[in-house]
Amino acid sequence: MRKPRIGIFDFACCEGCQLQIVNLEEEILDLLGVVTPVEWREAMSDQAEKGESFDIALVEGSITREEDAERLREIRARAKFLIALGACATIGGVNKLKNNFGMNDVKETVYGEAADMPHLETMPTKALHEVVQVDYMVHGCPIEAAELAHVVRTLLAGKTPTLPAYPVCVECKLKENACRFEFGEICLGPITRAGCGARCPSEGSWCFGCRGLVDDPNTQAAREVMAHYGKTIDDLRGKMLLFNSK
Amino acid sequence: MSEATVQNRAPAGADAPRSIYLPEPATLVDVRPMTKQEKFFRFQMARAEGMKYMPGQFAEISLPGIGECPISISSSPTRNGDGSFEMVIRSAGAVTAALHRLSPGDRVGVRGPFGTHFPVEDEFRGKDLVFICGGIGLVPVRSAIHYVLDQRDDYRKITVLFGARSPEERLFIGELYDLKTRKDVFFQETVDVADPTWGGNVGVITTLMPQLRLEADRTVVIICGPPIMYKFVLLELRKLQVANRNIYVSLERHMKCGVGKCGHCQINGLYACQDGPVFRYADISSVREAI
Amino acid sequence: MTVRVVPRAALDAWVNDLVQRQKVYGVQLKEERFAFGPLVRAADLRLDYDVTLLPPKKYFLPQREVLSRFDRFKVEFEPVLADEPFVLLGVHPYDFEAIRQLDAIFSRNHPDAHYLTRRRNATIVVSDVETPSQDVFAACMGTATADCMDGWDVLLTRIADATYAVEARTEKGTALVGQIQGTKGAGEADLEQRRAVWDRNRDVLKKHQLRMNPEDLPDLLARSYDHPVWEEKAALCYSCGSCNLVCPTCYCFDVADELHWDLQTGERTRHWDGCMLEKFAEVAGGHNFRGGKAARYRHRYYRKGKWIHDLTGDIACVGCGRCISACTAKIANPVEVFNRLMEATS
Amino acid sequence: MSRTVEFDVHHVTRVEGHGNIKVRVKNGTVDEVRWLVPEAPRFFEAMVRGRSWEDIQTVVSRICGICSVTHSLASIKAVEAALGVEISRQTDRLRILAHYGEQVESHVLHVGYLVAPDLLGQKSVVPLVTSHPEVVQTVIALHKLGNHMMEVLAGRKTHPIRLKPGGFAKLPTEAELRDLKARLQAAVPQLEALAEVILSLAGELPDFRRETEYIALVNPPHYPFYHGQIGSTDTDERVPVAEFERVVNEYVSPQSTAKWTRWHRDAYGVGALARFNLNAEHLAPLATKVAASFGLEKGCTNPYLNNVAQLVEVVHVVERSMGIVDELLEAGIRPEKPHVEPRAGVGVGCVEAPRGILFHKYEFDERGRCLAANICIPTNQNHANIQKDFEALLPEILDEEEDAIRLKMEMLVRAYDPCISCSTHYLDVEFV
Ligand SMILES: Cc1cc2nc3c(=O)[nH]c(=O)nc-3n(C[C@H](O)[C@H](O)[C@H](O)COP(=O)(O)OP(=O)(O)OC[C@H]3O[C@@H](n4cnc5c(N)ncnc54)[C@H](O)[C@@H]3O)c2cc1C
Ligand code: SF4
Ligand code: SF4
Ligand code: SF4
Repeated sequence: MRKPRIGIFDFACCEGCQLQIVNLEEEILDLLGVVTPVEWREAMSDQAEKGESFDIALVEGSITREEDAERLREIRARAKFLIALGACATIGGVNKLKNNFGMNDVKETVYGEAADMPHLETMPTKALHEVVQVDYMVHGCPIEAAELAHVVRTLLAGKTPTLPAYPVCVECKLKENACRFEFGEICLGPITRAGCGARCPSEGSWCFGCRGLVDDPNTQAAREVMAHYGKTIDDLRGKMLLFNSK
Repeated sequence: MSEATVQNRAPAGADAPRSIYLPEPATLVDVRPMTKQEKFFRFQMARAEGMKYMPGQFAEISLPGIGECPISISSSPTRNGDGSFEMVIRSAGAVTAALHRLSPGDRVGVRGPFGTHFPVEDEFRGKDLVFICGGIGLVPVRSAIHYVLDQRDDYRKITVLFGARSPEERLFIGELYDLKTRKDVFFQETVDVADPTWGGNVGVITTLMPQLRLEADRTVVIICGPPIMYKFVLLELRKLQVANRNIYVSLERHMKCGVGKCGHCQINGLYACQDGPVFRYADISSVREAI
Repeated sequence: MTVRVVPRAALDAWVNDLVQRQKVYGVQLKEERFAFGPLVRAADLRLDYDVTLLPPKKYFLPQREVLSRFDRFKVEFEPVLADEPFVLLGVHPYDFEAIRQLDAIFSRNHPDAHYLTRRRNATIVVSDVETPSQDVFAACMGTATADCMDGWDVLLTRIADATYAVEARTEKGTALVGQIQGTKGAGEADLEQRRAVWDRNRDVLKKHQLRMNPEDLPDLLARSYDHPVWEEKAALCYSCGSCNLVCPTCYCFDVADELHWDLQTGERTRHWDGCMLEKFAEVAGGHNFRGGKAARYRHRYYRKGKWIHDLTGDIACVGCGRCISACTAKIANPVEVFNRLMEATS
Repeated sequence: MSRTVEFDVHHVTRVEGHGNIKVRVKNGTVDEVRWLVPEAPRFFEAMVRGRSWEDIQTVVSRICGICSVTHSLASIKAVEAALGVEISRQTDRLRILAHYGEQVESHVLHVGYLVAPDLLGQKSVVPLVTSHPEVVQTVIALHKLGNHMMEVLAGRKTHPIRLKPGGFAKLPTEAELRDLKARLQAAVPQLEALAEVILSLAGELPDFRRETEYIALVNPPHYPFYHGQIGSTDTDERVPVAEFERVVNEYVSPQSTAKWTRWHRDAYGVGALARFNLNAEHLAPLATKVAASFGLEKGCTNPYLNNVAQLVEVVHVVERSMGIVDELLEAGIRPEKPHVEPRAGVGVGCVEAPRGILFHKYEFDERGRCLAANICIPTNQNHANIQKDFEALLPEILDEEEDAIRLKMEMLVRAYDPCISCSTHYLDVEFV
């Protein structure tokens, strides 16, 4: 049987999600046993022929320039499945913090006088699905290597994987963590989509929402809960902006 | 090994129960497309005695690596002398889509049969029977229809009402035609939305009901269809003065284990997999989540 | 067996010996809270804990458990049953009552071999509560003490600073207690002290006051289906399932298949699920039989106070108070809800 | 010889982020040679404005997936400096261990996955899986060690969770540290094996030298990654990190448009080779031996040998890590919780990233909200130096085949291990 061909691509991001593929360690050999990588700039000099198609495109990063949007559309056209990898790709992630400011403002803040140069043009950050159709999302900042492995295996077995619909608290309870709220911290777990195994609460930190919000976050509850713990809705908003800016 | 270790080891072997979650092997012997979404399947168990079941029961079908899902048995035990059984499966998600990709000779895992069945040998006997089926709701009821037709003399008048969303979603077209042409069955069907090929009734299934001439005290009504259908059919039946104890419904719920453990299929205090899927309506008319 | 008295030091010596020979799970500190975990030495055992984050049910119905291993192409399943003996040290009476209730659920009708195998492999040492937790109300539910419960193997009660009363009820328990060196028979004074502990616990494990007998709950609920409290409270519900997941009597689960890298072999696993989660009752095609928050919220209380009772005769809330603490929205207090229903209907 | 060479390496592969090389040689003379960076700018310094002091690490860790611990630590040090937070020795030691983990992971990734294929004449690590399985296994084992250190200390391989201003959100257990010690010990023979393989291939590294200024942290008698002052090979002056802006002198080059840095010359280099050139005498024993086996000596000016210096550093940090673990175990892990009171202030944090010296600077208002930020990353500091290297290298190799020229130039870029996605502020240029 022909091994499915896989391409790995990046846009504006820290490339930490690609790194998680390397972080599969020995399992990367297993991965190579079931797919043929045809393009992976960060790790390979070989590049797929222009226009060559592949079965799975793993794409990380956000879209912040029209030229990137164009490249993404081209990748989409060549890929049977397009999987968005990581918060930058699935929800915009930290890159969307920028959208809270004017584009000229961010340019001037960073580049000062040089801000006018044409190559610095930037547009409000977009997640991949805001530009092309995305078949599946592997959330997280960074993604969980095990989840990516699961998604790839599931797809190869002919099944569309499903995203957890429930919030991080579920996995946090399963991990038997003490709740961060009890320590006076604001945790985004109750409104954030699970799948990470409650990484951050399990490591003693609040959840900062890198997997995006659940479909139906209870905002009324959020308000009252903040009051109950002596916080304000602005404190919560501040946390939500980190990964879930518009 | 210490004394305590020996002592509290679970008794092995004989009295250790078999896992209720372990599928048994079965082979797909026949598969045919029925509509765009549904396919017909016939399976044969590997075990010698085949599948022993009653109309209305279901089985859990497994494709390892994909998952497991509950599917009604659509054939009648009166016709499975070889121990095989039939199903009609709609491609609705992961497992069902993968089942659609199978070809004859492929293997699946099967657990079951599970659940209650239509009382074809008890309450149905000597009664007028009215089967009211919407869409894929025909599938479990077909088992009972075949059963009563095969023991035709044990029952009185038999009526079948069938409604599909559109002509191309009609199941078992050949069998529907047989029912229509049989002298000993009153058959009516309708579609919600017609197309140019359709010359029959148009309208939801309840539009067929006013034509029913029932003798309420000797009639048993069987209902199966999409969740929305029950309420309206039941309203019509009330007008026809059919008592709740003479109405049977087959209900669908999310279901994982099939054996009353996983909790998904609970209808208030009832388990659809154990107390159902076939319920006497009188038993659930006050169960708020049922209909 | 009669009651014996054992100094803490002797108890520790026995535990240190036991962990060398057997799998032992005991209560230990976890991030300023307590949790059952594999015990490696007596010094880590905290019999003075208030409540564990998760109940000990995780040793019988683990968060994630392999049910079978399969071969995708051969379509073969091989059952996996965890057949390792273990000792569970320091189960509070209310948690033991919950285990007893689960025993009933998992042995009725189609008995569940996975649960029962783990269960039969366990020797359970119940220990009376030394420190009441902030939300416990076991005393209201009749589960504050184990003196009138059946089925535990050993009962441990701290009757003085460093002295415990120990009693075995089963053969397994007797064998276990027989290994403790330096015990002596309990005198009347010791037994008196033990009764005092029970009396105290029946008094203090009542951080919330249920204003009815638990036995009245099924009837109360039977008339409360349309009570406004369901909508009211559920308005603040995150549908996070925390109240389900920490509950010692909740047992709903989901089943999933996981493939290995050979894309041929894999495992069928079961995982805890919760009726408070949005998709719990949703079927393929999107119809959700309990789509509203209030319907889910109500279902949980009915399961605790009525549905399980209809099935087995048990009131499925043992008063551990975990759901009260675990609910971020602070709306999961059964006592508060049941008392509200009382007010309205009496 | 008169020849014409023209090529564009569009997106150099096996580096982090996007960089292009543009070469135009007409009739034997270099018309144009440029190192270009088309990576999409991400504007971190603008984005952190308004964020709370406690969220800065979470955001800036995302500057770079490969040096996320480094960015986290630099930002945390800056926040602590601004808010006047004291930390315990335990916190200090644990942070250094986490940071060492990242040096191991990053250097092994670079040398093993990205550079080794060049030396073995391959286009990626993939064919090495079958041609050199034992090398790949060793690389994986060492890579895992680095990752494991970050997991145990920082809570995750990429984007640390436990590192917070004031201390740790969660502490490693003593059992975990004992286990770590064993793993570190087990890594020593693997390191020796890897060093041997690389040594046998070192002949493939081009012999090219160019005098330049090297800048790194110095802190005698240590080989510092975490504490110290800014040192240079051009001067004996040592600059406190708070005054880093005096060193980096960011400027816009008329020849290129990238924001470049310079101190005593028109370019300087940072990274493993810079650290080695400034601190070699403070290397741990085995690392000293490995350096000697390659003939790597202080004063080295061959940028390709940065890869060798990275290898030497991996050995060094593994050796030093064992000592730190011992020290921590001896003292026992004390439960501590970070405590920070917000106040107004400005602070600078500086650490050595695997790729070179890194500076973070933040200003906060009295509620601890960030007012302004300045982040100066090592890759930016190296750009001018890469450009200068290109200008010197190209004439030397002009008579070689175009493919060889291209490969050598790509290898030069890879030698710097540029982490282009870090680019907090990039001026990229129009490219063909
Ligand atoms: C008693 C009973 C009889 C049924 N008979 C038939 C039949 O004869 N023909 C037919 O086509 N379908 C039947 N169904 C519905 C069928 O079970 C679902 O379509 C199927 O479970 C969808 O699974 P999936 O993996 O393909 O879809 P997915 O959406 O991928 O399902 C995800 C999971 O949700 C659960 N689930 C989703 N929908 C349902 C559902 N409706 N009922 C129970 N669990 C669900 C399954 O456990 C499944 O593993 C019946 C359901 C029940 C309860
Ligand atoms: S720590 Fe966060 S994720 Fe965990 S239970 Fe509390 S709110 Fe939910
Ligand atoms: S309902 Fe709450 S108090 Fe009652 S047993 Fe469950 S978790 Fe404990
Ligand atoms: S714990 Fe509270 S918020 Fe979460 S599902 Fe239960 S009642 Fe709702």
